[in-house]
Amino acid sequence: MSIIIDQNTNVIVQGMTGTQGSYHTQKMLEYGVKVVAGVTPGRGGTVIHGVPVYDTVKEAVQKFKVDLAMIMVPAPFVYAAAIESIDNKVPTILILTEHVPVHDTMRIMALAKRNGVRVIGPNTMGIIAPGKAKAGVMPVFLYGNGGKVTVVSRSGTLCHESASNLMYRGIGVNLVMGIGGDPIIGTSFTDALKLLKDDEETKAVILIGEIGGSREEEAAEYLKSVDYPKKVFAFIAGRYSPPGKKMGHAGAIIEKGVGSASAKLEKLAEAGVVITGSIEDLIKKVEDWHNGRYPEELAKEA
Amino acid sequence: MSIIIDQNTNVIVQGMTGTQGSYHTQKMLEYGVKVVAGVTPGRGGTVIHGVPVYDTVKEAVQKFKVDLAMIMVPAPFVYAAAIESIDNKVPTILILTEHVPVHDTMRIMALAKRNGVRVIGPNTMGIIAPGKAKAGVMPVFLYGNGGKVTVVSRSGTLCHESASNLMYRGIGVNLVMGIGGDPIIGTSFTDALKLLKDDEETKAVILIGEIGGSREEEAAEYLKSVDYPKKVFAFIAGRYSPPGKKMGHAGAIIEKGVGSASAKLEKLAEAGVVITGSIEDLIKKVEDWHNGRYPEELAKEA
Amino acid sequence: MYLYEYQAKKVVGDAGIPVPQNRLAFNPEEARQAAEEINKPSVVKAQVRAGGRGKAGLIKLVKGSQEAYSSAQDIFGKYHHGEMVEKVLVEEKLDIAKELYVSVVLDLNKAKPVVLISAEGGVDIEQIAESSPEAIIRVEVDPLEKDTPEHKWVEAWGKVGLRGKQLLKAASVASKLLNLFYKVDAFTVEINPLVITQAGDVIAADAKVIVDDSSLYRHPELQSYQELSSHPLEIEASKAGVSYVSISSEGFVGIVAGGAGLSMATMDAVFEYGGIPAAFLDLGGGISEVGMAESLKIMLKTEGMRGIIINVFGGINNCEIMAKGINRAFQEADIQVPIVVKMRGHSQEEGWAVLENLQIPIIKHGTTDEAIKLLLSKIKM
Amino acid sequence: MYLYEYQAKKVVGDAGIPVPQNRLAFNPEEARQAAEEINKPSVVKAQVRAGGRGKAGLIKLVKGSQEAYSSAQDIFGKYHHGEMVEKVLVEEKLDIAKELYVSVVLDLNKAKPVVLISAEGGVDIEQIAESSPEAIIRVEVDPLEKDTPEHKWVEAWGKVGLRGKQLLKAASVASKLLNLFYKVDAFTVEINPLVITQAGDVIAADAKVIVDDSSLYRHPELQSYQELSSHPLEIEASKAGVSYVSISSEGFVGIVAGGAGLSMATMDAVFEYGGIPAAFLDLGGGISEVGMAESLKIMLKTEGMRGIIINVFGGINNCEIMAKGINRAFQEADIQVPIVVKMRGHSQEEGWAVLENLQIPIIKHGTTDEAIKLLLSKIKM
Repeated sequence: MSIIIDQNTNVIVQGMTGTQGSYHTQKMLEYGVKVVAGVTPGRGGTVIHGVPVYDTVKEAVQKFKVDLAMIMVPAPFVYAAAIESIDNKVPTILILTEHVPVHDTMRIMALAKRNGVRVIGPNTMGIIAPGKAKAGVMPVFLYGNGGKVTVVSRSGTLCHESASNLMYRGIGVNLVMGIGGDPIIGTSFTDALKLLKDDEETKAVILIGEIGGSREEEAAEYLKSVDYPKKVFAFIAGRYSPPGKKMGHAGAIIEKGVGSASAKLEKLAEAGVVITGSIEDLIKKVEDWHNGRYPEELAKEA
Repeated sequence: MSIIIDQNTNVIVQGMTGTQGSYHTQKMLEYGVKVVAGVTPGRGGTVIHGVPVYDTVKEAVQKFKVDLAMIMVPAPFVYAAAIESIDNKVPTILILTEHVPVHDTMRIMALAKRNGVRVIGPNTMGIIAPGKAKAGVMPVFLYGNGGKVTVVSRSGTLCHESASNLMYRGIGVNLVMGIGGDPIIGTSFTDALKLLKDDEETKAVILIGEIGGSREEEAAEYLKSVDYPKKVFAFIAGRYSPPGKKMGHAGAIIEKGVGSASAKLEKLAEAGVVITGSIEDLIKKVEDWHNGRYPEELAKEA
Repeated sequence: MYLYEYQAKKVVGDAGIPVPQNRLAFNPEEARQAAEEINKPSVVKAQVRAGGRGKAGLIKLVKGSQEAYSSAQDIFGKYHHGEMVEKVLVEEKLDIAKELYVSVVLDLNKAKPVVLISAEGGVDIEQIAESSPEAIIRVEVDPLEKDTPEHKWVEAWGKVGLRGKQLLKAASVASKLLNLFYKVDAFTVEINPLVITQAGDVIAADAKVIVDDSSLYRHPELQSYQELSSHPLEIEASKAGVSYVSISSEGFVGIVAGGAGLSMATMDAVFEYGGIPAAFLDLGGGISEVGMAESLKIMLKTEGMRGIIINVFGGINNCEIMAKGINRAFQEADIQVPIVVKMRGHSQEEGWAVLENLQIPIIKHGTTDEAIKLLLSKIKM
Repeated sequence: MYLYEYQAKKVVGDAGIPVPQNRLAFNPEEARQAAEEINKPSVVKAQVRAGGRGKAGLIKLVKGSQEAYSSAQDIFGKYHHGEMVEKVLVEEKLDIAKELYVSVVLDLNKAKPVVLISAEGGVDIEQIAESSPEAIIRVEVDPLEKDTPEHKWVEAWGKVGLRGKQLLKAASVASKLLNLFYKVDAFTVEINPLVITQAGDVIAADAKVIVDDSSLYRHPELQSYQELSSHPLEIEASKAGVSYVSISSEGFVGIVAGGAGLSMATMDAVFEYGGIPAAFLDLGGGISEVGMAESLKIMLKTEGMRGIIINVFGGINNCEIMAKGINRAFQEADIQVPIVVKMRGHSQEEGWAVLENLQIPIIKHGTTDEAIKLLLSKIKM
């Protein structure tokens, strides 16, 4: 069993009737994911790729055990969609949408906490347990069929980049989680590390951070405070970014020197994390570790 | 020990610096009540009748163990005053002010419930344990020095009326509680009956209701559902009130036949309550019961 | 405060809920012009507060402006539950496909708003509540929640059979109605019927709004809707900050009391001992000497009144001040009717001393019943 | 979006917080008129976004309108952290008795607003936070609470020594500032200093407001404050729905990438291998064929640019569509610089087929580093 998602996870898609929702539902069904229902208010009764669409999450949870709600509605509707799933106690809510107003996310998080619901995102590519299941937009053939390494990343495209390059070198990943590029996110690096701490399938964790914010520093603090049982690698994108420039998404702003790449890498190194200077460097260092620890597996897969 | 208030109850007065607040603080001090502090934002440092005034409830609770907050601020400020005491976990909050917006009371009640705080009122004369202590505006010499009967009333002036007339006939009261005349109140007849159920000092309870609402019916339901160990008497004011007329305070409206005096009395009679048709009738029936049960006491006191 | 339909529709429309095109008219000619402007088959509706207007012939369908004129002429000046029709609302007639019901009411015992939703609109909802309670969906709302949980209304309307665009439109109405409920400090906001038209629009065909008088100080936009009583003594009392209620034209006893409970108990006792109250006046809390004098003088003007019971306590009020007010009224007015005062409480000794100078009977101890019996015996003398 | 002082003061003033009397001026003559209207000793303040205006001589005290004219003349056209002064705010000078500090900031890790209150205003609050952290009161707020808990601000200001009327006025400012924070979807609303004047008034002498760009769709009142970049290619990109950032005037590599993380990692790699990025363009999600072609054509216009890396994934985007967009750009523009494409993901086979027709190098597997090294080698050839 993987963390959060595997072959047995029942998924609903909020916004399945949209172009993106419909396309990625199809991709998930092709991958064997149990997409049990779609939810779009006002579109109840529709069927998309054989999956029934309901007006409310309540109808979906009355008909199926729902483990995960994937939200792909336009940003102005994310708040309503998320609190509906929270209200219906769906255990995990994955918000893919970007440009969600940050105050909406703030309130979603407060409600989720009050109701014991996990939120991942917003602004994430989703989560994949390669060879088992996925909820998100990632092209599955870049992710292989499982392994011993888990990737946790603020950036979706850097998930694709790192997972595919590991695969090309014969190193399998067992879980890749986009935690989202927004200023406020539901599951932080620290939360992810806590989840993975006792996960037997995970032997190493790759953290892919970005400049801005203090999520990476917070993770370093956590790693320092426990005897973390896995090998941890880290790459921080944006170390050459000019200060004050906004690099695409809101999370990636260097403000007043807080959250610079060098500060983050320093803290992570202090916490025993293997820090890396580029994607190439990251892949290389993971490869070296892997060759040392699991040479036979590498030989077999290569 | 009495319910809610006695000689050992530490009271703060929110709005002590106002004319009414100052006057009734003095009356309470004269009665021996432990008024430990006043609270008026912006008036911190003032001293009223020897009692220190603070800017915040927090300062008061840091200096004293506070059992009860009596609120006598103008209606527009009641909400802020009440949530301040709730936030500081004062166990009982007594709101004397009338004309408090009902939505404010609604939110005060929701917050009080969440924080485990008891609210009495709004729009009440307060509560008195004769001979021991009082928090409110009642003239103490109309209430005697204690006894076996407890009065619970929506109307303040009917508290004065019933307690004084009982006293004139030699029947003592041990507690008189104005629960307030507003549409939403913090402590209902049912709540009061539950509090008094196991109170050893209370041998009989007088409920003084009014037309409108369904608090009396609710109390009848409660009394039916338990084996209530005390004698209960009831009087409902307004049985001759013309339908649709608003009789002074907002609670007393007969709307669509719901909450008429006859309906209330019928339900109470079904629950084993001694119902009465006038104040005179009420006093007479309590007197008969008292003479039968406690003749020696009556002889002694008379 | 119970808003007239035209006021409620304004408030509901301002909250973003679609309402029919409408115009208020104060006479038949204005009704004619209104119908002309609307330029569609219309309805002329008397603006009175009591229900049952349809059965009373106070709602008329009209095809054109001339018919609007004549229908309005029929309606103006009629009485409905004691209220004269002084205004009519002229409103476009809706092509009704379906009638729904939605309201937000304040549950006083639970101290929270409850949203009621039903597909059985256009009829008396209390009858539906009795005959088929399952046809009404009740949604309790946490008054501390900042946001309207939109999906709850989709769920509720879905349960009673709505689908597609109408489901979304009806959900939006429920959501906006809850916001309105909070915004205007309402006891009740009700739309019955909420009409689905043949064209698929969702429109509030009628609206009932009751707001909390205690909150009016923070709603300047609603203060203009407050209508002064048409009773001259009620107006006078309101200006003096006390509350005068005229009871019966056959009444002959005037009641001046402090507090609603005591006022009502006093009235009950008057009836009980064979008297008929003409009016009662509730002094409320914090009455001044002048206020007390004014109150008594207002009561003295009550037609048919042949005696006054003053039944007060010095609690939040003060006996000495009230007694001085009574004294002032005796100086300023020519008092010919018997007056009995029952008074005790704070500063009672000082108060009694003032009253004793006036040589009027004072019940110092004893019950309201005693005071009433004394007054009635004096009136009969 | 970071509001200019004059915009922030408008927003803060509209929220009911007192601000000094002020006028915006676009040239020295307007500054003169503004000072004349204000008719008090005034301050002329350059409207630029970066801090440290005082030290840079961009804030000037003036006694009269003539002095306002000459001070404005000095300030207009100056550069401050790369921004030219094009507007000045002329504002009445306050008689300062005390300077306080209050702000509401969004704590991203705790996901809740935090109100910061201090009696040490008028200076850099971060210095205070380091030197005497106990001088700053932090009040965390539950974002689900409907109401501002007024007493918390009385408590906080009381702790830092305020009393009496000033305590109430400062508490009211904090309360209104929190409401404003919610109302405008802010990351930060800050008043530093909050001035207590000699007359005892409490006035926001400066104001800083940063709002969330993602929320602007629901704030029509703030949309007019959005200032388009002055960079022509940034404007063009913004119109095409993508985000172009000019990096260095010495740069010679153009980066077209999908996603902020990959964009930044690509830029890092360019620097790492000895290149200098001229600009980068983030395609974002859901890019169309036309959008892709436009993006490439915009990048081609970058001055000094001698080669382009296109680093994209078919995830939320689609490789075939992006490849067609590249193809379209090749048809519509005269492309003379080397271009390396690294592309894989959804519909990669179809995408690669299109690109192969263009005979440009495609990195199908391998890292960003490989692609950059290849491009740099081609640029150097």
